[in-house]
Amino acid sequence: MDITAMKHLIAKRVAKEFKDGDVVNLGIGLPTLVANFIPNDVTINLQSENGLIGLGPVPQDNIDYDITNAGGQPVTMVNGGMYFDSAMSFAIIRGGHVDVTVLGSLQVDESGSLANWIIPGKMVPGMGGAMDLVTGAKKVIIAMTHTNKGKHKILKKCTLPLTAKHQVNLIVTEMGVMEIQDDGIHLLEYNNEFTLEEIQDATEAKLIINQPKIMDLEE
Amino acid sequence: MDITAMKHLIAKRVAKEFKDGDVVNLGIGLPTLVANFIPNDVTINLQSENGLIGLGPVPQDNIDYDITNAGGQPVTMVNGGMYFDSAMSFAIIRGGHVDVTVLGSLQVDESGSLANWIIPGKMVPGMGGAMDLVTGAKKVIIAMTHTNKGKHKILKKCTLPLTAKHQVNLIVTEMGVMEIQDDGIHLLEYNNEFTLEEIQDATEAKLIINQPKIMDLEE
Amino acid sequence: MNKQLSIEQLKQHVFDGMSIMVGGFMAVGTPEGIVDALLEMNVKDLTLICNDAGLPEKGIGKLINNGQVKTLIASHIGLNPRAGELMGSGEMEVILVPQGTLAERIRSGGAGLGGVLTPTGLGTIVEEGKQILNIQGKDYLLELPLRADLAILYGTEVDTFGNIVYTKTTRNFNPLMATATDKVIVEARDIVEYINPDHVMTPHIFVDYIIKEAK
Amino acid sequence: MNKQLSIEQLKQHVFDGMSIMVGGFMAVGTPEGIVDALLEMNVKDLTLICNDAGLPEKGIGKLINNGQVKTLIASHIGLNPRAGELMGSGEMEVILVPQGTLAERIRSGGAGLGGVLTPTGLGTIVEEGKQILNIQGKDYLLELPLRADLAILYGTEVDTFGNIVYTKTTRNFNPLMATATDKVIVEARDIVEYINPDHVMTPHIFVDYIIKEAK
Repeated sequence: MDITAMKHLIAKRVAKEFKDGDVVNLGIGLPTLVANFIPNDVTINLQSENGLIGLGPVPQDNIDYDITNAGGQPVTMVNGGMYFDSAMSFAIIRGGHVDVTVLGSLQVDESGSLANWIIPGKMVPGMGGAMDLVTGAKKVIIAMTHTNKGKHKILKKCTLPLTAKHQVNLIVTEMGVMEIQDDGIHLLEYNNEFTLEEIQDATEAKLIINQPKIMDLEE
Repeated sequence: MDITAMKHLIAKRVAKEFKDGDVVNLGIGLPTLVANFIPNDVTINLQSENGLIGLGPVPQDNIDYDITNAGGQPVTMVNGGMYFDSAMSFAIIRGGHVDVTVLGSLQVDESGSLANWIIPGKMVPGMGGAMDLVTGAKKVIIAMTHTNKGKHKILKKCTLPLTAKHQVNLIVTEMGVMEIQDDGIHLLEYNNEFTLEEIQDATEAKLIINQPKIMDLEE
Repeated sequence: MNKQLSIEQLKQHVFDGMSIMVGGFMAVGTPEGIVDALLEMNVKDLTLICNDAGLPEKGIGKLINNGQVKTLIASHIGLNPRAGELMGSGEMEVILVPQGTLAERIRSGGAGLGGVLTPTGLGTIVEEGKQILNIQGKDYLLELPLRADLAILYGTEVDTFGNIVYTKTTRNFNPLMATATDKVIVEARDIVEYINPDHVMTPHIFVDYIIKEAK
Repeated sequence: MNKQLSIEQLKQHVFDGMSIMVGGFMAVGTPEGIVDALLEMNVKDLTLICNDAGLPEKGIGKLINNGQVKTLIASHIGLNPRAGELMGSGEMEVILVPQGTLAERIRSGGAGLGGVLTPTGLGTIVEEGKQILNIQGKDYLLELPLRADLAILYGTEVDTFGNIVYTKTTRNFNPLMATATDKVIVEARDIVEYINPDHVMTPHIFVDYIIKEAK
C-alpha cells in the first residue's frame, strides 16, 4: 500500500466513528482527510480551534481570507455555522463540548498517553491546541500510519515528551483499529491484508487480541 | 436640611470627582442621582453591571423593556454604548477597568472597610455586584447621609458584616468630603452650615482635620 | 436535527429535586413561558441558580413564592420580599454569591476549569470555609465551578440550528449558563431563518431544545 | 475624545524592551500595518505574546525574523521555520503555552483573576515548576495571568468611540488581548459611523487609539 492509499484507508475508517450531531475537531494533515468520508446520513459539526464551528470545504474560487482553519488556510463555512473568540473556542474544547477529536501522533502508548508536539533538538512546532483537545474532548482518536517507515510508534511507553497522559481512546492505522482499555491495547479490527503476526510485529506494545473483526471499510 | 436637599447636595459634590472619559458605576438610590450633576465639559461612561456601558436617562415614553439598569428598571442607551454578558461585565469591574464606583453604605470605618449588604436577622438583600465593584474599581466613593438619623455610620470599626476590607477612598456626605488615608480619615472639605465640632460629633471615628476647605458646591 | 419542543413536551425534561440555571437579571432575560410551565407542573425541591430571586410576579420569584425551591444560589434577593422571609424561616436555603463570582463560577463550570481565583469576598463572610491562595504576593479566594442539570434561557432570536442572539440587557447570564449544564432549553421570542455567524452569542452545539414563546 | 492616531504617531507609544500582545492566528487578524511600522522603527528586545510565530512574511514573523524579539510567548511556531532556528540557537527565548491556556491566561490578566486552574498540561513538561491543586478530587495546574504594556489588534469595523467588531476568524485572541494591557491600539480595516450595540466585541473603554489601515 502506498502512503496515499494508507491515509485514504485510515481516514475512511475514522469517519465511521461519528454519530449524527457530533462536534468534531480534526487535526491538520491526515485527520483533515476524514471530512471527505463522512457518511451521507450523518451530519457532524466541525470545530476549528481558531474560532468557528461549521467548517466547510476548501474554496476553489471566491476565496475569503477572513475565513481560515487552524492552519491559517482559507476554508468555507456551512449553513448554521458561527464564529467565536479563542476563550470560547477553548471553553468548548476544555469544557467537554467536543465529542471527538482526531489527531495524528508521533507516539502512543498502552496507557493511552501520546506524544505529538516536539522532538527535542529537531522539531519544535509547539503544542498549539493539541494538549487542550486531547484533555477536553470526550473521545480522542489517533489517526496515523502504524509505523514510521518500520519504526514503532505504538509503544509500551512513549519516549518523547508527552502531549497528555492517559487520554487516547482509539487508534486507527492502516493495519487496524485499536482501543485503549485499562488492561492495555485491544485490537478490535484488523486489515486482512496483514496477518495478526505482522500487526503485532509492527507494534511495540503487546496487543490484546480476542476475536478481532475484519476492518470495516465499506463506503 | 431635609433629606432631599441632603441627597441633592451629596450627589452634586460627588459629580465633581469625575474626569473626562472615566468609566463610572453608580449604585442604586442616592448614587444614581449623581448622573444628573455631571459637569457639561466632562463625558463619563456609565457602566451598569447587568451588562451595558452608556447608560442614558430614564425614558419618559417609548419604553424599551429590553434595556434595563441593575435594578431591573427601563433605561436608555447613549450613542457609542454597547451591551455585553455578565462575565464581561465583571471582567470590566474586577479587572480594574472601572475608574470610579459610587455606592451607598450602612457603615464605613477608618480603615476603609465598608458594610452595605446585610443586617443579620433584619435585611438580607444580598451583595449583588457590590463586593466586586468595591474590590475592582480604581476609586471607591461612598455617597451617603452622614448619620442614620443621628446614629453614627462613620466608625472606628464596622460592626455589620463587611462588603470588603480597606477599599474605600472617599466619603461624601452632607457634612463634608473625607478621604481615607493610611493614618485615618481626613476631612478635606466641610459644609459650613455645620461647625467642625458638629461634624466630629456626628462621626465615631476621629477625623483628621488640617485646614479643610469649604465644600465645593458650585454648579 | 429538529430541536423544537412544545411547552407540553417540557415535562419529559424536568423532575423533582433537579438543579436548574435560569437566565435573567431581575427577570429581564428570563424565559417566563418555561417558568410558568414549571409553576403549572409544580415540580418541587428545585435548586435554582439565578442572578437574583426575581420579583413576586416575575421570573423565578413565581417559583420561589409557590414553595417549589429548596435551594437558591443567587447574588441578590432584595426585590422579592418573600424570598427573604423563606430564607429567614429556613424554608428555603439561600446561598448568596457575589455577582461577578457567580458569573465566573458558571463560566468555569462550562469551560472545564477547576475553579475561580478572585479577590472578591476576601475579608468578608464570603471567604468562610474557602481556600485562600497567595499568588504573586496577592491573596485570592478559590471559588468552585457551578454546574446544573438544566439551563433555561431566553433568546431574542434563535435559528433552527439553535444559535442564539440575546438583545440588549437580556443577555446577562444566559450565554454563560448555556455552557454549564447537562441540558439546555431556550425559549425563543422569535425563531428566525438566518443569524449572521459573527453575531451568534450561544453556538447551537450547546442548545438541546427550542420552545417558541407564546405571544 | 478623538482616538485616531497616524501611523507616524505610533512612535510615541513604543520603546525598546516593551511587551506587546499581538492579535491574530497564523497572522489572520494581525494588524499588519502596525507590525510593518514596528519593523521600520526597529524597536528591539521585544517580548511578544501571540498565538504563534506568524509566517516568514506575515504577522509577527516579520519582527521575529528581523531579530527584534527577545522573548516569544506562543502556542505554536511551526509555520515560521526561522523562529525554531532562533529558539534553537538561543537568540530568542520561546515560551510555549497550550493554546487554550494562553487564551485563558490573557483573559484572567484582564479580568482581575489570580490565575487559571486547568487540567491541560498535567503529566507533561508544561507542568514543570508549577503548582498543582487537587480540587474536588481532580488535579489542576495553576497557570498565571498574562499582561503586557501594549496590545495591537486588528478590527474589521471600528467606530469613532473605539468599539470594535472582528469578522469571521479574524476575531481569535483580539478581544481577549484588548482587556489585558496598559495600552490598546487597534488597526481598523474600516472606521464606521455606527455599530449595533449588540454586536460590539470589544467595548470602546478598552481602546486607546485607532489607526486606519492603509489600503
